[in-house]
Amino acid sequence: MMETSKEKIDPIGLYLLIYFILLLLLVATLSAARFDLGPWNVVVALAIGVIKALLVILFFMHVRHSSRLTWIFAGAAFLWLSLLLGLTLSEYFFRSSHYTTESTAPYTQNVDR
Amino acid sequence: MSDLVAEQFDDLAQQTEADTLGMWAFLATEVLFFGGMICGYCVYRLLYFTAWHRGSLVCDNFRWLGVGSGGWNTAVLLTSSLTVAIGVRAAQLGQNRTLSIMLSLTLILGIAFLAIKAAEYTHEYHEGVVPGYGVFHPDDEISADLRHDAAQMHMSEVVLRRQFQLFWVFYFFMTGVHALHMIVGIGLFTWLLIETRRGRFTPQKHAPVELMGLYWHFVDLVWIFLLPLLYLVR
Amino acid sequence: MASIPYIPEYTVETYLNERHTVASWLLTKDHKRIAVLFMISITVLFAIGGSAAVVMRLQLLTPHSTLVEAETYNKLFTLHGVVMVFFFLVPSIPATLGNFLVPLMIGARDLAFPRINLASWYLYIIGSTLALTSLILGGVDTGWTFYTPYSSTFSNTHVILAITGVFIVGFSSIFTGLNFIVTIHKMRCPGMTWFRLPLFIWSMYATSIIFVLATPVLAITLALVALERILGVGIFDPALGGDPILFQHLFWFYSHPAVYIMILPGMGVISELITCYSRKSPFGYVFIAMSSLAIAVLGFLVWAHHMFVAGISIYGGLVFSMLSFLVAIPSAIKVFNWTSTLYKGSIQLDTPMLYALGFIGLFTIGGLTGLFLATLGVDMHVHDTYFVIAHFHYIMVGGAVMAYMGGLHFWWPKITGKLYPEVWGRVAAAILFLGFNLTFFPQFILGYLGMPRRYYAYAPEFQVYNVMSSCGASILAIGYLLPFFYLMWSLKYGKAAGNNPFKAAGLEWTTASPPPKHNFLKTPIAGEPYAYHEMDFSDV
Amino acid sequence: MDTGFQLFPRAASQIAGQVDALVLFLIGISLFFTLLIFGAILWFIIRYRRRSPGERPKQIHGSTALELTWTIIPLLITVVMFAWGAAIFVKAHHPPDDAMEIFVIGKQWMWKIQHPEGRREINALHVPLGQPVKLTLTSQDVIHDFSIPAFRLKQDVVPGLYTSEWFVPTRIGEYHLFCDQYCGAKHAEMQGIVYVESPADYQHWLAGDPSAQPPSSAGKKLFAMYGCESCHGQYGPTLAGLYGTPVQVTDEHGVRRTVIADEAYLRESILYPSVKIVVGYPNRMPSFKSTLSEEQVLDLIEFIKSLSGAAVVGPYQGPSLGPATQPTDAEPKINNPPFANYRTNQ
Repeated sequence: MMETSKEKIDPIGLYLLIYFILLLLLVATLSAARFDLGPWNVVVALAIGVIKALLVILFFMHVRHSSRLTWIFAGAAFLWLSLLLGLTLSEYFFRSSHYTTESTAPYTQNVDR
Repeated sequence: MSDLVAEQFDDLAQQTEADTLGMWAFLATEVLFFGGMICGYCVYRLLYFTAWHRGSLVCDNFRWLGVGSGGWNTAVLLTSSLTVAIGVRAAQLGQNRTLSIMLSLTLILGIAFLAIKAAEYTHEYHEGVVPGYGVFHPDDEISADLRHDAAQMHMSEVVLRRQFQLFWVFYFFMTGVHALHMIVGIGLFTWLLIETRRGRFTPQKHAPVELMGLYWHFVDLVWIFLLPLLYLVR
Repeated sequence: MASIPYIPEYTVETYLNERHTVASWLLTKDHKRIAVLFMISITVLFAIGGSAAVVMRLQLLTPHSTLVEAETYNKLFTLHGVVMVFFFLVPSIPATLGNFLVPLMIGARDLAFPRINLASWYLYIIGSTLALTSLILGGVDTGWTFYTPYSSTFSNTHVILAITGVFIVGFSSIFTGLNFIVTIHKMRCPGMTWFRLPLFIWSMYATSIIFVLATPVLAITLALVALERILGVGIFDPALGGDPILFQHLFWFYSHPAVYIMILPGMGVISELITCYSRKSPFGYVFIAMSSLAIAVLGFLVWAHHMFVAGISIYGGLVFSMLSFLVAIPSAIKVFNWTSTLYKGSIQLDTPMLYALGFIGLFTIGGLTGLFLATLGVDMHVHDTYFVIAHFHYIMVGGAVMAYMGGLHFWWPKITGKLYPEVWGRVAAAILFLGFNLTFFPQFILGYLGMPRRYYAYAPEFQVYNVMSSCGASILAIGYLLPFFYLMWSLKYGKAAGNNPFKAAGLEWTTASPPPKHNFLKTPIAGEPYAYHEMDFSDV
Repeated sequence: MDTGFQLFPRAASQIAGQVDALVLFLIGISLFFTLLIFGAILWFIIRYRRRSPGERPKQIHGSTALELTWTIIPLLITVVMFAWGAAIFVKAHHPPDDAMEIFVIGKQWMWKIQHPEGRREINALHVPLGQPVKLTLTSQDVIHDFSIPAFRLKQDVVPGLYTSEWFVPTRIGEYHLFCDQYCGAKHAEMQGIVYVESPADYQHWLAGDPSAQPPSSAGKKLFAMYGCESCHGQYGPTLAGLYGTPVQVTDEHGVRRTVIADEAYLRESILYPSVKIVVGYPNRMPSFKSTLSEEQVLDLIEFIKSLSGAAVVGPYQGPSLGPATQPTDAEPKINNPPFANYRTNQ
């Protein structure tokens, strides 16, 4: 929250509206999981998750009328997260089809703890 | 310098901005902290999707009134975010009564979340899927599913069991660290409630309420992503 | 430049003599006292890490020496690695010089969150106590990289204790980073716009970005290793379904930006020293500042060049090799800009300047050998050999420690109000430079000959270079002990330093030394940075 | 091992020369820039030393043109370095098809090396001159690193993963073999010697060891030793001609299915017999998981395969044989179980 001057206070109605939308999106996530969309399941679930996250960040965390600096801080955090996930997963994804030795692990002791 | 503004700041506006920025920087570290776990989770989801799929089905089968516990937890946390947001608004307007009501509601919801989590953990303990020294013996119905998956994927059932155990390692570690953050949040909000009762917060000086609000919303945010990642792997 | 009239420092109350009780030091919220506390604790840790290095160099004098057996040698290099990386290099310049100078240089009374700053020191103390307890109880033999599955399943040493220590000290550096970012954003004095900030502040800002965004990933990775070790579950242990390469990804996601945490503050110090001792404003100020940020950001994209031969895909190798070359460019820009700053300057070779020039020379060699390691074809041969050891010691010891010594000498009058003996300073700098080169240059050749790292015994044909390296190490040890003695000596017998003994530009030189509790008697107005053209050098 | 004053290790493999050429190029570039910087500094500190205490130099704030030059030129140089290095790296990760296959298992503090003809050696590797050799590496415990400085090659040996490297020895002699990835107390003792011999000497050495026999005969001995023939002679399912043929099995929860008896099936039946029971036979086979070592399991499989006379040659595996990428949602490929089409003609 920037200054505590009056005009920055959101009406309670707005919070209730956002809350209602969030519940709707939750129901959407749960019901979307019932259908088998193949690889698209993940995309749908995470997309709804991102929308919910944005709603919480912008309205509940008042980033909507915070300084541009707060936007940068929040954005940087998620950008670095995508850096970590993106580069690591792309490295795993592009590995040539190799064969885990687990099913054929050359171990004399196949530990089964 | 009135005690309102700490000595190293020039005025109240600078102090509030600094506090908010500090909190956001701290939340950035938390995003990366959970991010490390999510990165490990995603790599193993890419490598062992069958086990992840089976694990997610098992952890989603703890249901009440047809809705999985993950769903209930999210609803509880979203409601608590609402009460926190209204509480922060009340603090800004100086309505101490509404603030204390909202804070106590948030506390109740937080404890409800932990209660659901505890019920879920005991349920999973009885299903024998808690990983750790000698505690991992999924009961026969889950083992049968595992054998079926292993046969379908044409891999050794022993290996699939290990991957399945790995899912539960990530499940308990991610939800455990999240629950830890919830417990810290509840502790902070109890302190906030006591301070409100003492009437310490005025429209000028209510920074702790805002900061704790940001923290609570962040913990709710993490759960919003944990739900699809852990419970809805289809 | 609003210059404050010279006040004899003994009459004014300074941060050192305002109160003398132990509580006033242990519970201080003054950033200057916390900096001094850090300086003491960091020196102790540096001594421990250094002594481990000396014993290792003695062991390596002969191919099959029996000074220490294998296990002890493994524990020594782990101790040297953990203490030097996590407990000395990462916090050294930011926590000491950074804590002291950031508020002074931007005209603030203190950091944004003084209590969090004190908490940072306490976390550092708890973390180092835990790490040293693991040393006393029997040491850790996994190497500072804690590679799994050795560290999580096969090592039976005190890994969890050491990991907890490093986990806690990680939060200490997060708090420092947090403090600096908010302070630099919000508490600059009037007139101090972003492009009037001293370059040291730019490097502190870039380092803090890495502190805040990289350290949490290390914390979670070490927590996963500890979890795996306690519960015996297979997160990174392939026998139980885990993937050890995932650990390397998560570990190096922190540890490569961590090496930029170590070098960026050093670069900031060098920018200050070069400009002061050549009385020139920095050549290409904006380019130096922006390359600090570029290093901080690009530093996050290159981590897998530590894993070219670890079993990652060809795609991974190519992408990370290309990105690793990009991150070398900003460092090159800085070196060229420093050298150009010397052009047409009025250069005085005082001790800090010797350290600065030593830094530029050694950092250039370190950076260029980094290009060898980023080249896929060559890394296949020199990975995990003494070539890598020589490369990162050129950057860390030749770079970061040299800059730390230079900064320590340059701001010593401001911190203690006393001048160090100039002649001894130059002698120590020269010894350090010679000892360093004799220690680490032969290791490049050893590395290319194929001598692997972390070997307590080696093939006889490598002995010539190892003997040279060990001799250099003893000279290096003297090079570090000398400053300790004459700096301590200067505390009592050093001449009183005025506000600005070296005629440097910067707000910290406008106030008394040692500065009063709230840094400035009245909030300064910042003018042009590095305004050596306006400065009067008449009373030198 | 001559211990003279060496600057470069001896070059004994096909890429050694190329790597050395690249390194000389890099040394040249580094020397140029080092001399440039050192020279500039020395010249400036002498030419522009402070002559009088009050001296105040003219301020120079920078020149964008100069900045661009020393950004673009290093960028171009690094592109050349990257391309050259990448070329060698890619070449070093694509072995020719006719490469001789050697299987290396890293175990805490020793190298177990197995030649295609069955010859086994510890901490020593005999390779013929001029013949491309492809090593397939895996580890039994922690991460090791199979490094031969004279060949300018190293590759981490990761447990749970098949990694590979290949070379063509070009110079007869004995060269160091080091473990380059820290692996525990005796990491420094995990060394060996690579003997590059003329093809004739190599054949002589290969034939020299009477105990070396093809894995199938070793398997035959194991088959007798562990009493397998007592059941598989009459009561148990016959193994002659079994390999590669479909088998009717019932897995544990009673689902009857046909499975192709490939290596994965044979291996699983040896280590976890109760998982798939051949229709019409009781579930009485004991598990050999704790009694048989990895080599013995491989030998037994070879023996069973020799009973049906089949030897399957696998395709090129690519640079690092890491954990299997599970077919996420795609229909599981029945005819491609991981182990089957990997060559095992030990």
